[in-house]
Amino acid sequence: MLKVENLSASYGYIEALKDVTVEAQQGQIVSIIGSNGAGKTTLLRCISGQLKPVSGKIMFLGEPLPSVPHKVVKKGVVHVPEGRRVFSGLTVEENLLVGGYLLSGKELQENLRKNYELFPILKDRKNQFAGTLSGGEQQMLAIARGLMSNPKLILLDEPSLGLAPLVVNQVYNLIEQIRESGVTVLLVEQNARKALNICDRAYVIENGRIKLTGTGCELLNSEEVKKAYLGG
Amino acid sequence: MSLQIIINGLALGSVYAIIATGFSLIFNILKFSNFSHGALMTLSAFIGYFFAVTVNSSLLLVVAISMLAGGLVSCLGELVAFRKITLSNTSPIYFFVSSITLGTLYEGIVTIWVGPNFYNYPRFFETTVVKLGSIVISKSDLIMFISSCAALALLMLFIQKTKFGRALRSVSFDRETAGLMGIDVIRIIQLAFFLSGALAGLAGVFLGINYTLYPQLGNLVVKGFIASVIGGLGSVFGAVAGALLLGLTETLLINFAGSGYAPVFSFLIMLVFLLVRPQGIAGSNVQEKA
Amino acid sequence: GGSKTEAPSGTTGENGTSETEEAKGDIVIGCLQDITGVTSTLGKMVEEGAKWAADEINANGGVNGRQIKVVTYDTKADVQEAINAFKRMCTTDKVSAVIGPPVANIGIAIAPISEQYNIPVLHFAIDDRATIKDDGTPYKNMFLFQPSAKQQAAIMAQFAVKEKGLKKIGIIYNQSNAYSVSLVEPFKKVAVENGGQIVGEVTYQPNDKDFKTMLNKLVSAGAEAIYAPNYTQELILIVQQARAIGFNGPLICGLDACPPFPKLCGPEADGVIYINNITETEPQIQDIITAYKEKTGNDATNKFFLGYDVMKIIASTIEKVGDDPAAIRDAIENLTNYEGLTGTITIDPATHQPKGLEMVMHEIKNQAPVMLKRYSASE
Amino acid sequence: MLLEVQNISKSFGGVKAIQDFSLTADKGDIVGIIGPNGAGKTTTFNVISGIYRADQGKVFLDGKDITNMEQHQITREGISRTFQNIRLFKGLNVMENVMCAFDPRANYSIFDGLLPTPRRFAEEKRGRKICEHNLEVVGLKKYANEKPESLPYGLQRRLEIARALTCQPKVLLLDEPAAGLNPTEVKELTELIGRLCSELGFAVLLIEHRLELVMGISHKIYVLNFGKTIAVGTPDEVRSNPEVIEAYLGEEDAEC
Amino acid sequence: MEFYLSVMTFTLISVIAVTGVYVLTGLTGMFSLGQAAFMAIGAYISGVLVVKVGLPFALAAIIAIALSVLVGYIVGLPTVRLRRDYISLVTLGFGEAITALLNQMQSITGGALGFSGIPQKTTFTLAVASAAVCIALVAYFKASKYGRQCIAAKSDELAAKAMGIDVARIKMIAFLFSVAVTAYAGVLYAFYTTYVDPGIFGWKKSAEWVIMVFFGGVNSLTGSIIGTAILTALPEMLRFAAEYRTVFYSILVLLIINFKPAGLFGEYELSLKSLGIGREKKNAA
Ligand SMILES: Nc1ncnc2c1ncn2[C@@H]1O[C@H](COP(=O)(O)OP(=O)(O)OP(=O)(O)O)[C@@H](O)[C@H]1O
Ligand SMILES: Nc1ncnc2c1ncn2[C@@H]1O[C@H](COP(=O)(O)OP(=O)(O)OP(=O)(O)O)[C@@H](O)[C@H]1O
Ligand SMILES: CC(C)C[C@H](N)C(=O)O
Ligand SMILES: [Mg+2]
Ligand SMILES: [Mg+2]
Repeated sequence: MLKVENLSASYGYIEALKDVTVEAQQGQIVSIIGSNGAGKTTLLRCISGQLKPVSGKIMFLGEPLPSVPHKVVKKGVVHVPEGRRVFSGLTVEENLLVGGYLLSGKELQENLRKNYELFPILKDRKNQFAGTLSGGEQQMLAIARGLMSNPKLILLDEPSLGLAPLVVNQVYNLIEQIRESGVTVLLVEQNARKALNICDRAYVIENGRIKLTGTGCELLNSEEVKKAYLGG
Repeated sequence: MSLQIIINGLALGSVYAIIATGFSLIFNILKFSNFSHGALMTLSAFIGYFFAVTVNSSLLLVVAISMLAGGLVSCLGELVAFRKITLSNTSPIYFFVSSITLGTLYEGIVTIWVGPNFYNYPRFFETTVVKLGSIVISKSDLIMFISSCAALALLMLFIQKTKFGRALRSVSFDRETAGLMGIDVIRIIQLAFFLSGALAGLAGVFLGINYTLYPQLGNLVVKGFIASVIGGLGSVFGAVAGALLLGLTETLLINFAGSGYAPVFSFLIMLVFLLVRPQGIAGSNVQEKA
Repeated sequence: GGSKTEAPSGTTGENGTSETEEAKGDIVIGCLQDITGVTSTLGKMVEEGAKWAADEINANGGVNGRQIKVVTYDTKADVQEAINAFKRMCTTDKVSAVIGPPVANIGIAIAPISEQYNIPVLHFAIDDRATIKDDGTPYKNMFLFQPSAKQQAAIMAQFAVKEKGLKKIGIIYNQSNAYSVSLVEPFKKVAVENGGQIVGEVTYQPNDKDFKTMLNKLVSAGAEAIYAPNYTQELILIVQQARAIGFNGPLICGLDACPPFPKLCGPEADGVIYINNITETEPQIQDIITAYKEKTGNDATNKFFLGYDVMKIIASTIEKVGDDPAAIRDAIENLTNYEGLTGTITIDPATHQPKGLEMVMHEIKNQAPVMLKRYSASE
Repeated sequence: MLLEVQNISKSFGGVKAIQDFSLTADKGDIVGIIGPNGAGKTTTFNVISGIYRADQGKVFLDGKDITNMEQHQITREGISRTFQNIRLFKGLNVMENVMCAFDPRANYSIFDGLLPTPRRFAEEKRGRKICEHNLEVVGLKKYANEKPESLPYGLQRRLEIARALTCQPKVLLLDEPAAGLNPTEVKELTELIGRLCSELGFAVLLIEHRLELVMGISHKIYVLNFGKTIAVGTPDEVRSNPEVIEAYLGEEDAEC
Repeated sequence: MEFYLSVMTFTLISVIAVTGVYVLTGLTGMFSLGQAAFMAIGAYISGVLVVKVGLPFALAAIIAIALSVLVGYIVGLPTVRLRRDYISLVTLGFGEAITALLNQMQSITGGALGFSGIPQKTTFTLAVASAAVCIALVAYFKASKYGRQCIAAKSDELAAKAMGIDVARIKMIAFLFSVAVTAYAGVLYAFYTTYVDPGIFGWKKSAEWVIMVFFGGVNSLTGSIIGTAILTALPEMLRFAAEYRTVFYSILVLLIINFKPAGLFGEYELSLKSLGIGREKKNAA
């Protein structure tokens, strides 16, 4: 479904990605783990068209993805960015409606209802400015906002960042639910244990290169991964 | 008599209001004071003028042409003066500097184009005033008041209730993320510039009808700026409220204190106002969260 | 057409060579005007007039066989710009004489600086300080070529009070405009001396556009006439708004109500009384207006004729004394009875202002000026 | 008692962000604050450090009432903090970022600020030394001339800590210092905090969702939910408290 | 020569004013549209003191600067606590008020007719020396704790307060410093042109200075200074273009701001090393 081939990208002189190849099948959860500055976010930014790669190809459903963010969304690929990035001066509900910018009328209302069901706390806060939500609430809003446009593939950048353990569990349940509904998930995480636990396939990225790949369980049991990413 | 003063104040205020709406729309989206707005008013007013004298058309048509011209020029201005800055995501201060320069450019172009002469719009109305008992209201003031209220209402509806309005506001907070929502950010910004340019065109025609047309007419934008700050920066509704308040205050000051000291008093009133209500008339008081 | 400013190309070259060339080459006359600023209507017209005269002279074989070249520098109505431009004219371009601006601020700023060059400045800034020093003696190089503010204001006041019998007068003027301000005090003085009464005085600021409230104050104070010595763009609004609040009496205005004002202002202009350097209906002037209109499509206003006369004066002076600026200066100081389009000009060596130059009072009727009376400025 | 927070409350419109919250901390204490998202943890920090005015209640530092002081005065009294959303100064390099925290204490006047006086150089030198030391402590010395925004996330968090240390705090408030770090980095951070606290002898208040960190080093933990304190105790007590499990921890899920 | 000296003197005076604007806008991120009004205050007070009171030039200059700073303090007091956007408004209103006052107080200032008869005391040498001193002061200021705190406050006020920085005070210091420098520029201006009128100190002048700062590079003092030199001299060089002059000028500025948003110089500082204050450690050691 998604095929990233030999992708390289850089910020000015800094080479952030080198020759990265990643693949995701329909209905899979694919995790990407790696330490700070490894290039995980950069990879997602390339896919969602925010950053023009230096070389390489990004294919989605057999077609190359355009490298303009709003066109990528039209194709059914949504990127939930790192660090929440909610629209601070819009209310919670307006944030969600903007998430469904490409939809209209009935479908939009239906999605809104579905998301309120998934995140009841957002419904309580629906008329509050998003900027005044707590960190965790903002994170939930960001995910919900991403789901509003009925994506086929969702790119989640560190969705558990700053969430309470209970909510982390909920988010992971949710991610599994998302997969069940047929949406493919590309998950970038620091919380390697969790991510590896639920994914079908995982990549370890280091200094901009893919270091290891395998199923979640394989990597969980790999000595190398244990030492570097699971804290011993 | 005193009612007449209030009417005069509101009339003056509606001139400022019509300037302030377009001005604050851009502030709303890109968070900067667009000082090229004034020169754009002049430019589109001249386009309207030359249309009016060559084609001999009705007011409505002239307004439409001016608004269209204002909108298009504004989009062009966005392309040459602001597009790069938008894309590189630098601080709004750059927009401000760019806008002052763009304003100078517009003014220069107008000066070269029309020369140093004054121009006057042809008369669109037979009688120029409406009399209500002892009260005199100028017809163009009345039309201006009505059209700035209408423009404001439409604009508010558009911004608050439509999906484009929401997109506009989300772009104002975070362009990059707005793009991730499927919003074509550049289009939306162009839309904002088009709207504000159209409002500049509208304002320009009325300024031209009410006042003489000359290249430096746009200096009046300063009043729009003051009005929109008093109203709470970025709130279109506040801008109109601020403009009416400003018009009223100035008129009262002129009447009771004399024009000479009016700017001094305006300044003092503004200081007091900012101390008492720093967020402006319509600004909401959202505390920054750490 | 001919509206583009001539580039001073070639004159910026090395001093040594251009000097020797200039001795046989063109006569360079500086023209220091506001071309793009707020007073560009005035400056541009002076420049056009000066050029028109220069073209006429050049077409007739020039001055002593040499062509006149006009170098115009834009002051943007800014003192600093003007000083730089003036110094540039005097030092780099080696002009024989400078045609100065009709704007008081620039004139006053240039005056002390002009002392260090021996180049005459023929200007139209009517504030006394542009020609006369604090001690009452004139700046040696500054010469005014239209009646001064005092003289013009006196004419208007006399005409209004004695001729028209207007006794109760209200005044509205732009407090930030030097020209406007300079015409107020002398008017008041002469009006009161002649039995008039100033019933009210209101001022406004640069960006003011709404004068109804101020005018109302004058009307309720009982003004029969309103004195409004203001620039054209504001004058239009003042006159229109005065009519809108129901004032139907005369408005007494300065030079700024001359054409094209009646046309721009519309029917409300009827009843405006104003002063002018010229009368458009005089045949000689009418000819030039027609010719100029034919060539450029624009109307020549009174500033055009000021520029025109001054250029002609410079040319005829050079014809007599050569192009040495100091010699020109001396000749100008003693200029007597020069018959110009704006009247018979005699410069008073004690003040460097014209003596007895005529001004003409007009009234606008049916949107056209009607000449009322000629006054000699010595009164 | 070094820090005493007495019954503070704060609400925003209808939202009661914290209600009747009290806390004490002594020299050398590491006090954890945990709770679900939106429980009011950051708000307590904002109140203590003077960003928000408390609706009710008082804050004492070393017995001195600091409740209504200005934010910068509170810092000078000895409370410094890091931010949940990193807030470094763009436009200043790493060293200068840290120097900013020293500057309010730098002992030279505006006169010295405008001229090259010996006093100024001496003070600048003293500050630079302190800052260099603090950068070394968090392991950032070699980045001294970098721009902060070009550092990876984890190092930016460390820089925030170095900056807060330079304020010479008696109480250090850390708001989710481990967010965005991977488990290995969390371990290093845990060590760093423990070491600082025992070496420098200040009190640390720590908000954190990464249990390995809070549970590992806190001496005492406060658990908030909907602005109310639902439990206080040692990590073990808190971990086994059923209310805490229900509101915050949830059940550990099995691995594959 | 005369002419070039005159252009250079005006340029140097602008450079002085712009170093003040640099402290305010470049370092502290505040925006003043009334900066030129402080120039007016400096110019008028010193002019009146010399012409009407008969004080010596230097004393008049010092008094003028001191009074400007006092006025600046009064204007700044309520302003520095406000959100940043409002400073430009308050200063704009202040500028208009000052212009109105100058027009109104005809008996002292000459009103719109301007104030003339000021002796010419500013020489090219004085301008050079003054500019050098002002630049050095600003450079030292930037490298000091004050400069750092200004930048910190510009970048993130809340975090700056959390580091113990008294943001209101720092903003005030920067404001007053820039007021003093600008007022001094006003003194030099008045004693060079020998004539001042209220019209030349409007908000457009203030905006022009901000443009100069950005043109050269808002983060670089060197850039601001060279930017000023270029933009002041440019119109002189463009004289041949007549009406097209402003158009050229604006297009050039637009190009720089758009294609080189960091300005001509970015963050580069030429002066620091040569003045020896970029390397405080070495100097002190
Ligand atoms: N805007 C930028 N300009 C310059 N360098 C950048 C920029 N963004 C990222 N980098 C650099 O690119 C590299 C990869 O960054 P990236 O954000 O992709 O890492 P990451 O794996 O997502 O890390 P983290 O876990 O901290 O989010 C890092 O070295 C980073 O410093
Ligand atoms: N300035 C504000 N205006 C309105 N509501 C606010 C404001 N600041 C905080 N809140 C609300 O107060 C509650 C507590 O927020 P706080 O940031 O303290 O949560 P938190 O415990 O730090 O959560 P997290 O762990 O997710 O960061 C939230 O519901 C938030 O929406
Ligand atoms: C009308 C002009 C001859 C006077 C000129 N406008 C001035 O400012 O002095
Ligand atoms: Mg990342
Ligand atoms: Mg928090």
